[in-house]
Amino acid sequence: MNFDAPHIDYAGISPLIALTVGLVVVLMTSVFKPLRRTAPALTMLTLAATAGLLIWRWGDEQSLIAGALRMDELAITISLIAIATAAFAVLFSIREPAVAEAGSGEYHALLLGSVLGMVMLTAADNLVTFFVALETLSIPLYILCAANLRREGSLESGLKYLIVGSLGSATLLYGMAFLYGGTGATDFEGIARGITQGGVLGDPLILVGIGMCAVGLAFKTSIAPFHQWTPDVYQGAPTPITSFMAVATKAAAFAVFLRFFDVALGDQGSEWQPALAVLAAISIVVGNLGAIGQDSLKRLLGYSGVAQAGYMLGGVVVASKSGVSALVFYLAAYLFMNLAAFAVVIARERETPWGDDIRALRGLGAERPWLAWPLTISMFALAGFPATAGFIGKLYLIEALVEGDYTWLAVFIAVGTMISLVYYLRVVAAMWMRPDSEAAAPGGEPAIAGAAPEADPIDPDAGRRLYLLAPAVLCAAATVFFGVIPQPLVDFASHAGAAIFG
Amino acid sequence: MEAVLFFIAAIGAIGGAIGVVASRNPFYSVLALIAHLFSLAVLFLLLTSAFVAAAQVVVYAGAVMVLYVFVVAYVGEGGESAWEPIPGQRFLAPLLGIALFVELSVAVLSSALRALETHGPDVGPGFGNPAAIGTLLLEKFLLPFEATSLLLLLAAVGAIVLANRKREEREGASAAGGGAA
Amino acid sequence: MSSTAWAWLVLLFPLLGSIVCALSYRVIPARAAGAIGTAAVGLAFLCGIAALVNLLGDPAETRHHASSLWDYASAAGLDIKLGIYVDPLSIFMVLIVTGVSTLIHLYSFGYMGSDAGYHRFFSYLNFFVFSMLLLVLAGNFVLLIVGWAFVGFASYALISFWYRRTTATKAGMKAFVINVVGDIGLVLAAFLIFQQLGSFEYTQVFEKAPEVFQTNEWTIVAICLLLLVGAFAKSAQLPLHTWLPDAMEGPTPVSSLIHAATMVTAGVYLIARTHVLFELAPTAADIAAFTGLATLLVAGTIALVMTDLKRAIAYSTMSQIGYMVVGVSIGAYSAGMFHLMTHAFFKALLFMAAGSIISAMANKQNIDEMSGFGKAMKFTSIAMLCGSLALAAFPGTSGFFSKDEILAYATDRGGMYLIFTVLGYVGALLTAIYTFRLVFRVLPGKPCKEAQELIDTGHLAHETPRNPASGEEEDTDVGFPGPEHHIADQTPSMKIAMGVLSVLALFAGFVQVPGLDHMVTSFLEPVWEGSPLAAIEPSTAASWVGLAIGAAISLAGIGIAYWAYVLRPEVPGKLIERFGWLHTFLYNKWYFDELIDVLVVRPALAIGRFANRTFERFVVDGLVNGTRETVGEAGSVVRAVQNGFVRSYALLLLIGFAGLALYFLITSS
Amino acid sequence: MINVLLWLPLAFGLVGLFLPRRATGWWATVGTIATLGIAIGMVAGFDTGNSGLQYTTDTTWISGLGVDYSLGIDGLNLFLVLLTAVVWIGGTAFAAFRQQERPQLFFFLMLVAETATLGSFLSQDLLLFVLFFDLMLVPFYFLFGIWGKDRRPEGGPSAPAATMKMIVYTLIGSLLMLVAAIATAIISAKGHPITFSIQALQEQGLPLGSQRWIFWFFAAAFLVKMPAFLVHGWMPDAYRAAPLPVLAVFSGVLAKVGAYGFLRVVLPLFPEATVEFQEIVLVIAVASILYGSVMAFTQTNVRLIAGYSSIAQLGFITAGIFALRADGSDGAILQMVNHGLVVAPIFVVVALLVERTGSEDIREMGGLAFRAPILAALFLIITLATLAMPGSANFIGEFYILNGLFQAKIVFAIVAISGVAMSAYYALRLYQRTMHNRKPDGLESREIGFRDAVVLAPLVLCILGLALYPQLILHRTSPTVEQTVARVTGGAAPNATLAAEGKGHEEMVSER
Amino acid sequence: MNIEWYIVLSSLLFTIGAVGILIRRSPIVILLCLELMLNAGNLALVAFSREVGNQQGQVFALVVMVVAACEVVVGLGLLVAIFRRKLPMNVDDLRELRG
Repeated sequence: MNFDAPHIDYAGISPLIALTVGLVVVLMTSVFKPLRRTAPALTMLTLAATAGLLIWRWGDEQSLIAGALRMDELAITISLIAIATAAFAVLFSIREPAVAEAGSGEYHALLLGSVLGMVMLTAADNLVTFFVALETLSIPLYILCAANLRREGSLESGLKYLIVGSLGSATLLYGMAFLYGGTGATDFEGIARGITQGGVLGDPLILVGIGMCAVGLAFKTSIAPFHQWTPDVYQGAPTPITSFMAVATKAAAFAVFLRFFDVALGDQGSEWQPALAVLAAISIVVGNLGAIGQDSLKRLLGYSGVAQAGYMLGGVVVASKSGVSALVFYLAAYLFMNLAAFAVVIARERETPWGDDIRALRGLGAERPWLAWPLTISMFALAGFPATAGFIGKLYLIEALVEGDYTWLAVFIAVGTMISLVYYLRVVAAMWMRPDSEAAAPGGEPAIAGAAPEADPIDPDAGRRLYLLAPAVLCAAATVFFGVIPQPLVDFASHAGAAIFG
Repeated sequence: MEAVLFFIAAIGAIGGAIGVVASRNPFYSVLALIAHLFSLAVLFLLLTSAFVAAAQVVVYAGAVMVLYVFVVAYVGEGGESAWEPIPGQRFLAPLLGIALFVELSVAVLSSALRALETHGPDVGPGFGNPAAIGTLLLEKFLLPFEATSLLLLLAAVGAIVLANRKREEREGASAAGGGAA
Repeated sequence: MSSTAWAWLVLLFPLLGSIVCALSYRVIPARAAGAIGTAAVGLAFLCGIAALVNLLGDPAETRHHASSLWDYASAAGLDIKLGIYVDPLSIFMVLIVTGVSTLIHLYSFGYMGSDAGYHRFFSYLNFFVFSMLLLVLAGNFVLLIVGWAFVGFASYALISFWYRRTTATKAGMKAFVINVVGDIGLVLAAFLIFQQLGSFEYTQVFEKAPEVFQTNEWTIVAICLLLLVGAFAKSAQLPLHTWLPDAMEGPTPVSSLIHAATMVTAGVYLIARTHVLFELAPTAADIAAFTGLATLLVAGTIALVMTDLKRAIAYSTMSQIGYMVVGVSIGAYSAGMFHLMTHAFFKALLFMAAGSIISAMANKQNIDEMSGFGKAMKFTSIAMLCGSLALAAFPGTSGFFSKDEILAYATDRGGMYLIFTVLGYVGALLTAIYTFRLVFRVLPGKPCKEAQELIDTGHLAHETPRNPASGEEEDTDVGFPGPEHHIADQTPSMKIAMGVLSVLALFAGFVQVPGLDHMVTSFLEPVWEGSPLAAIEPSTAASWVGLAIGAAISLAGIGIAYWAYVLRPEVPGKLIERFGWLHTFLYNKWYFDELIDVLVVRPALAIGRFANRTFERFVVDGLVNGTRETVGEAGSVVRAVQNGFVRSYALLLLIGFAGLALYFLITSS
Repeated sequence: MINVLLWLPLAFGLVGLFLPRRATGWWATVGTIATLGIAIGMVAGFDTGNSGLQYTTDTTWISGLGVDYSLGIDGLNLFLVLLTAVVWIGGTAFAAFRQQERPQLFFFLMLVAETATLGSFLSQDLLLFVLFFDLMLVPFYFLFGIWGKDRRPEGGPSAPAATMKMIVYTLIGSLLMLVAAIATAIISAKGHPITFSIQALQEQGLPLGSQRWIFWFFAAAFLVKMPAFLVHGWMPDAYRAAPLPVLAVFSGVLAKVGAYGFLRVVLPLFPEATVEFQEIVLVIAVASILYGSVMAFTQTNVRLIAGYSSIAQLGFITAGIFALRADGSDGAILQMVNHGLVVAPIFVVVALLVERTGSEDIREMGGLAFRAPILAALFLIITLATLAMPGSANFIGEFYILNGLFQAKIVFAIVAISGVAMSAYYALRLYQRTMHNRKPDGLESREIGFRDAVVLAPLVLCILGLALYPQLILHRTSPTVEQTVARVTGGAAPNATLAAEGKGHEEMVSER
Repeated sequence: MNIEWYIVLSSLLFTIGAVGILIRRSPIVILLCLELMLNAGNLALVAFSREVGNQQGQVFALVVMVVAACEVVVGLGLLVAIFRRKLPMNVDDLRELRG
């Protein structure tokens, strides 16, 4: 039998290789005692190398390995976002109890594995790669969520994520099967071709397939009503992992969302666009409503994540160049806004007995301005106040929506933002203003995980440690910077747009 | 002949599936699943995909199920109470099941795709045999194939992270994990 | 120097005086401030004279000059300059205002001697004079409104001069608000004028008006009625008069200057000034005339029964202004202005006398407690007598000529206007009676204890200071009247002021005696140029017949008063028993205050209460809270769905899946 | 020049963050004074009679989105900028004289607020305007929330709660406005590269269909900001919570931004819709006048009296703008400045009264003039200006407004003018109840201190100055205003023709 | 035999699996049900690959098997961990996170 090995452009997949190598190396460190401390450093190194290679690949887009991947600007931009997030997550993980539990090597290896999955996912160009990448992304996360074994919440979140997640991927898989059956192809271009030329345009088989794929992806991007895992998992997971999931997973999932729906299913747009628009609206409403009255900051950020996902989905809905660019821009902004917040949350949950309860922030403005400002800025940014990247992001999205004749969805974004003020500003108020109700001073009552036997050790000056303070300040600064001088980020994003709608 | 086989296998598969869902004791569920898998393998054969059928039997009915059996044995079969804490779940679940089934079948049956009413095109004898599949794996689906191996590695690491007993014991374990790759 | 230049100076001096007095607070001694204030007005008077001389220098037909300093507010087609208009009418007013003011400043200089807040008093007083002059000199309606409102404010400030007296502040508020109603009338009139004629300047307006309007066209009638609203509010004509009696809460000099001599006559001036418009709207003019007539009678009847000295005089002021309004409305412009002048003299005088008596009474104002001041205060008594004679139109006095000239004109105009003659004479009778009621109550008879004390010790009576209206105890610090006010007999400055006015009250009438001379008329002639009504001139004979009737009526009135209050003092009591209902009706001033209270004040407050207690709480806040609660509710629903059961999450996920699938099945072809 | 004007306060604020506690207040005051210096310079250098923009700067900000950083001054905003500069000195200085907790932060926020406010007045790019419009809220959120007064003892909300109410309420409007702004740009671009430059958008024009809803989205933002009747729900709580120096600038300037927005954005960009909805807005405006006045004379809390009175005043301003005549809008601008100049000192006075009486309830005040004649005199002047005493610039403002309204929609004018009488009552009532009548025992009547006089006197002088020469403003605003209004009503500015043909004017009104 | 039959059968199995997840509380059984669903997917893939006559579907199915295996491994690992923590073997009792 004759078998001609496919041409492999090693330069093209060099980022993947770098990640893989790094992954294995990091994993090895856990084997040899003396190297154990080096795991974080090595991880950072790997990430840096990958990022470097990605930037190096910037500009020449091509499909790799028999059309399994497509390394274009969209893939690269979003991979960079994911990698940056991972890097921050590594910083946040320093002194994280979960790391001790899982073992530094394994922990970081799994993190890298997830990143690998993301990079693949952003570039995935056929169903199989898509599915595998998605699982490569998810499975390590299932584990990492549960990594803090001493805490029931962590395990619970892991299991919940696993069950619902697998349900999601099963649905996705089934949808893929339908699409494959309808078009006889697994690669995106093939599917697009099959739909148009195979005479199955608007065929129930295809559409239901699309529906099921939408469910799978909506789940990953935590779009309501497939969002319910989000708050629970965000709250239960170790906070660095939460921050990683909050940004990176969303980014990667949205990347494939864009590629799959705009490239493979673009011709069915008239059918799926309204559906997705409605989903977006639902999650805007649900997310913002759910976040009201949450005391756990991680939970609050989880719900706000649902709402934000709703905003971002708008970028997919319009299926246009500006839509893609807006979405990518928003993701980039989202990275800074969210991580600034998480850095502060981590700091506080390590230095107060309140865990991630909002009471942990009381009086922060007066005694810890360097922590208070980043969180304040990120809250204002998430609420879309001007002079922050969040504002420009919303502006960009709304502009794309209005262009795409989805003004009503834009109005929904506005309405959602109004509701969101209630809880974002509540956080700010907790930091700067006299408490509304004079509750007992910290220590009075046990926090979420405070007094339980599984309590994590308290590190009174975690908030002063550079690896938390620097990211917080850095991200906050970036948020403001790109709010005032957004041009570079806009260009960055518009490349991604050009990649799909050339 | 083929029809008969199909129906037998189909009934087996359905029965197995129902067995999994219905049986009170997890252990029986596992056994039911194994039955289910075997009948699926038969169906695969009917669809002229020998290799998949084989893999099904070996990987699933073999390795994976054994793992299940062990775990069930380890954690013991926690029988569950008949009390349903979630309001409406008991009532909605079957309803939803029926709805989904109807929708999916409608999608399939009402599809304009002619090929669905056929046995599928005539294919050469090589269709679905290990050689063909292998070629595909090494050509078109090289990357996913490699990726899956990495995925296995990660899963193994995960299993160790989750299932380890004490920190000290981890070295050997993770070494084994590395070996699994 | 031209007449306008002098006119600007007329404006300048009082303004400066006011500012200086205000800023010199705590810097220069009180008396000095008083002197400055008086001097400022005096200078204004001299400048007025100069302007007069200048004006008389011009030929009759060009005796009107406009001059403006700078564009006050000119944009978008509105052209509002800071401009004045000088013609005989304005100069006439200027002279009366500055002249009388000077005297009253002089009076106050002594009278307010022991009051705290002396600076403030003269500052206000000067500001008033400035405003009044601005009002009469204004060259366009906007500036007129400005002066109009300024005098309103000045009167408010002076009414509530003793600002710690609740009664005073209430009265001030009342005066101010009613005057603002008047201002609004003027403003609307101005808008309408602008809409029709496209200008606010007197000259242009009066020029264009005859071309633009036909007689009695609704617009011009509306304009005139709106002007009347302003005029009536200022001149205390029905039904906007209720503030005037209360205004007596202010210091007596204020009552005499603002609420007798000058400000309240602004309405008369306004009608005279805009006579061009009124002649185009006879209906409005007649309405004005009849209102004046009604006021004249109503006020007269009320004055009959008032026991508060100052209030009684205040009502007589109302009724006298009624005469003037009748005059200028029916076309007897010169006569009206003439009466305005004489009235300024004798009414100012009366108030001064009253003030002097009241200070002798230790600020008590009830005439029932007074008697025998004839012996106690000779000078004051004589002055009061002069004033009363003039007011009662005793033959030969100034009031005699001026009042009867109006009625003569009415007779001459004939027809419907005879009503004015007849009722006018009735009014005259009333006037004579109530005036001398006061005289006979206060001057003759056995001295009351205050009068006695004055006679014996030569000192004013003193008791714990009280609010004459409410009887609350007071101290004598700033915000309340000083320890004592002075009386004319002991204070030269007051003597001078009252002396001069007494002479004027008695003899000022001779400037215009039918058949002999007519200075006022001839001086004002150019103003009414081209007005048919002004041309009407009662024959000398007719006038003298009128005068004769007037004399008879006045004497009769005085006689009745003498009979009722001196010969048969028990008569009034009997009458009160006999016609109790009538007495109470009059004594409650025809229940005007109550009427306004029911019609305006209560509804407004009720609306306010409704808005505050009901609307704001339920609608406005309801809007907010409602939204907040709905959102909160929805939020709790979402959280309830998030029940922690992984299986129900799966359920929701699959429901969503089913929903999507359904949607796609439906949309599928 | 214009950039300096805009960013100077912010710069001072940033520096102030790092100064010692005592110095910050003074530093901030210096900053505001410097800003005023520049503003005055610009007024001096302003080319009168030129209706176009001056001192413009225009550079691309976000090329991809068509957003420019473009500023400019014309008749509409010239004096609002000046007002901002003046009032801010008052507020800042007054605060500087008093002990603040966390002064660095306080004054930093004050100055940020000034920059944001100036920005919203100066920006000539629709999106930039929206941006600054929202940005204004942020510093006030902190200022009210952190230094605000807790009203829970008397059953009111806490400062953060009240502030939250205000922010959410006002942002409802401005977020819709963001959507509307973008829609405006995109729809009017008709496929061409989009721009937010207000000038450009004017030329491009907008179909009436989309004008309709966009108009209301903008109107919502502006009406809430003012606040107007029915959407003023946030006002009472916020006004009772706010620290008084801050409230002085807030009420003095920010409310005007809403009215200004109508002139700058709504009239030029949505002329047809404006004409179409003229009556509806007028109804709201007149309702605000009446309701505000009525509420003002039933309130007993001094802050609320001032608060409701400004509702009424802004009702007048809105009515003037929507008379859609040059004189109405001229008056509106004049009145914006006037109201800013009177309401700011009123709150300063209120602060002084509260310091003297320890209460905000006029029923517990009285006789304060007794030993404080100077304070009384200053307050009296302010009061008279507030009630639009003829002879004050406020009178000219209202005169122009009402004249415009009278010529355009006579019925509304007649109803509105009744507000004047009520204003006389509530303003005088406030003055009398605090300054006059008998002084309750245990109340000390203290003369105004020198420092406070230094704050208050200049503002009063401004009032007097304008009273003597309102032409100063009218002269410079009217060219731009006439242009703006002409764009709405179509054809030449109405007033010009009006003066000429006296009577024929009615028809012109009815046509419109 | 028509392909349709296979697909319908697979969707039936898919639904059964789904219902299983909804009504069973033992995590182990839930994992088994997930297997059911994935296998239903596999059946569909294989059937379709027969229908369209290329083997990509079969390869996909193979990959899915591996993925399924990984999920099982991780899932079971989790169960073991949970068991170690002496937590109940019942998903309904794991609801500390909610609201």
